[in-house]
Amino acid sequence: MVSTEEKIGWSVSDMARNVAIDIPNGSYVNLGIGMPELVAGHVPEGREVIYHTENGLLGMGPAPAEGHEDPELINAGKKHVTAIPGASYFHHADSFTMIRGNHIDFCVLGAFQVSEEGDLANWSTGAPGAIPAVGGAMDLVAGDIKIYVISRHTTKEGVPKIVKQCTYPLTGKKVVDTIYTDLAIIDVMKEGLFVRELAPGVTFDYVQERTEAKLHLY
Amino acid sequence: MVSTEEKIGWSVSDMARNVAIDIPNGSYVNLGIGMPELVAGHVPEGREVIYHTENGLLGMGPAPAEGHEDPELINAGKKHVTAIPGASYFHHADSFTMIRGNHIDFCVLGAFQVSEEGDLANWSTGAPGAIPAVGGAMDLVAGDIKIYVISRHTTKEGVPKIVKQCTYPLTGKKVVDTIYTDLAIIDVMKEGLFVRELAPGVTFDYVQERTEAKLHLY
Amino acid sequence: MINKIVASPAEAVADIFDGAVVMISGFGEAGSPIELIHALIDQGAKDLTVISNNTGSGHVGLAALIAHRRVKKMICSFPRTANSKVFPELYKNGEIELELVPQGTLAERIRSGGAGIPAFYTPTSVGTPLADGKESRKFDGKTYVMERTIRADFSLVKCKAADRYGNLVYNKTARNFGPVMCMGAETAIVQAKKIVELGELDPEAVITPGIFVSKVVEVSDPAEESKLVAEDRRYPW
Amino acid sequence: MINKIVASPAEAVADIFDGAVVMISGFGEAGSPIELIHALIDQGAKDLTVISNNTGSGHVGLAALIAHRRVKKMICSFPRTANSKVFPELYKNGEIELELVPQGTLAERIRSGGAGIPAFYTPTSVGTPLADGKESRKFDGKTYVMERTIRADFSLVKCKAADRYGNLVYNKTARNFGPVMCMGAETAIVQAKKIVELGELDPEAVITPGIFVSKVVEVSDPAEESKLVAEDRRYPW
Repeated sequence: MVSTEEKIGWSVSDMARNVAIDIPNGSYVNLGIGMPELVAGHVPEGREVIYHTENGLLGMGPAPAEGHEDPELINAGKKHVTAIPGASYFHHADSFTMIRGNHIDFCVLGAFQVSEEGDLANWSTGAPGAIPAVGGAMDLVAGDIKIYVISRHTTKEGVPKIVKQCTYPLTGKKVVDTIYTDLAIIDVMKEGLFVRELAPGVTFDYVQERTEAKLHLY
Repeated sequence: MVSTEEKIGWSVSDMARNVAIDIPNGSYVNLGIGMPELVAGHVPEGREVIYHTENGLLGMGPAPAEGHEDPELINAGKKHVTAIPGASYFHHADSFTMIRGNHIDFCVLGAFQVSEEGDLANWSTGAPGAIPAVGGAMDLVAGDIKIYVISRHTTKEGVPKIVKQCTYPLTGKKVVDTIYTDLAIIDVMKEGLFVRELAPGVTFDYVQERTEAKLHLY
Repeated sequence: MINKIVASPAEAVADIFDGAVVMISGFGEAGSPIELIHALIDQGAKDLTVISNNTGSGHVGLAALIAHRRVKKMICSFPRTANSKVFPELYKNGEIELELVPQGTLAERIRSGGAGIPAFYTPTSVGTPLADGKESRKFDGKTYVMERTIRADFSLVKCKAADRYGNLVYNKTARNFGPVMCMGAETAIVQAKKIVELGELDPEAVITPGIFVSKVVEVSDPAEESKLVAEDRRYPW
Repeated sequence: MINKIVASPAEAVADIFDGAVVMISGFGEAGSPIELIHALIDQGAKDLTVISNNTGSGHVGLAALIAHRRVKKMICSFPRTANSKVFPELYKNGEIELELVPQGTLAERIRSGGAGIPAFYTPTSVGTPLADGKESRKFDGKTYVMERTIRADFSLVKCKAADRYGNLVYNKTARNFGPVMCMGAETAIVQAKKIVELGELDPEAVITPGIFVSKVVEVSDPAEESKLVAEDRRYPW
């Protein structure tokens, strides 16, 4: 465990932009609740990306202006949203056909832990007495959708989130493709975790010290 | 084999009316191709019955007036039809959800053979070289939909169609509920075939002589 | 004549019996048939198994049904949300059962029941605790778990408009589980903001054909759950 | 920008390769994408496996594709119809394979492929020759057969209107297999009677969301198969 009090590395906004850059024009994207939602604000000029929310909307737009909220137009996080021209509504079985059937191209999720094999734990800390709640997390990672994890590199207490083996209950095995943290962009390859890019002023060793799993350079 | 040249028994129109009487108000009904289609013309006064055609229409109406045919509004027999007010269109998977999921109440079908246990053969005579074609027949009898067979009691050659065991390939096992022929209305019960009604001037023995399976009286 | 319209929510839910399995539409408050749920509280049926994506908010709607100890077991994907207080408390005290089901698996188990399909295979949950005790099987080298269908005795669903045949259209993301829950229950009971004449709904745009619906009741000014929760209202009032 | 619109049927079908599995929408002539099929004949791909409810009529559309010996195998529920001459002849001569599938099973096998479900159980065909060689299993005392999904490389679909995102609406009973075939193919290619601006299709009434569609081409005045058959037209003309 290493102190992370120094303010180095990417901001949350930078992290969201890093993810957005890796999503090509024409992609269908499902954004998880929380930090993943920020990705929508960073789509590069000239690209058109269509957002899916699993509660039944393809073509989700930004939050409505105040006073224009519709309680029956919400996203998976139960926040008010809008629908873009060219949107469509559908029921839950059709919505998860888009997910389980690999029609969605990218899914951006938060994480409690990611293992060096790409296992993801993001639905339960397994704490005794906690109310388990899974939502659509396991469906989203079950197909062949590219899974991008956006997350701070460590917990607030400095505990690594990129680990040898997840200790929390799994969402899915070998499902994560790339991890976007405040310190680095890390690809999950068959041969292990490869650092593709380091945040400005961050060294490989600095990242490795904050990572339980072994990191590699390309 | 007994000659059936004498013109006794119910007409085809009578047979269709016999079936229609046994379909209560509010029923959802799928009518097979051919003789079953006639049932729609005999719904008793005051009853409302909704017709399903498996190619994607609930609320099928009668044939259109000449010159008003729409090649994209047809029934399962590929004949032009109309849609009533309150109709709806849907795709094939949803259409067979209505069938396989037992949402349809009654299905009226033709038959090559019905066995004393209610087995139905109505899709193939198994003749060598014939092109097999099943359509939706096996789906229609697979659930718990009430299956009414409407058919002449024997073939044109006088060969019984109600048999001990079907010799033609089966559409389904133990699926027929009632058989409506020109001679009798016969219920398929666990204990065997029971004649519920005889056509005017037709005796039980006359029907039995033209039936390979054993018939019973209630 | 076919007429599925009933006069009141009370009449619509009258037949729900003790021990029934009841599906309730909605994703959060969107699509939650709050007036039907309140009528069910008044009606008194207990020992219910409820299938719904969440467990309700505050002390109204589904949360109120649970608070009145009418629900023996919840089958859902996400039992805790921002304002859910009732379920978490009962669950921690061991006073209510929970079957946790991934959201897409829940939707498909409901649809398959309506489609006469008793079981199917899915990749969802493979390798996770939610696959524990489930049969798994490989197809083309990939592992899947077998999921059984869920059928309900009743479903309570909210929609935008209905006609006397029970044809339905929904509003935006309030559609969510409504269509599959109409398919998946023996008796689907629907509250519609508006009842329209036969033929007013475009047959190309009907989402739930009437064959899947048993009863329809007009609730022209449904309560907004989030407002009731913000005011800390408690049903019955 | 996303733009799935292509300029011609020829461009739309250009990538279909020899040996491809191709789904073709339609029930009889209703919903049959005749211009796309003719473009495929011109394009020349062969050894195709075609999944379609029927086998076409006369010597146009699917029947013409078969007549040109491009189809190795048909997967369908009803290969012979009033005016189907080509398939029966080839079949009797052993020159084309046939996999006969009950119609509802066909629809569900296609949908399941699009939904990431590799197999499911159905009561359809139990106890009949079409269940021969298939795994069967009892659930709650009733016997079911296991059916595997079908996936296609391409599907050719006809619809009423489309936009540049690939959102589709259909016309009456011409909808039939279109929606599930869009779900079930790697590349869904659609001919629309009309291409409309984004936002013109009511989002509540879109039947096929664009995510399931790869290419759209406008064919504003599609041929009527039954008229061509009545005139004994033969493609190519």
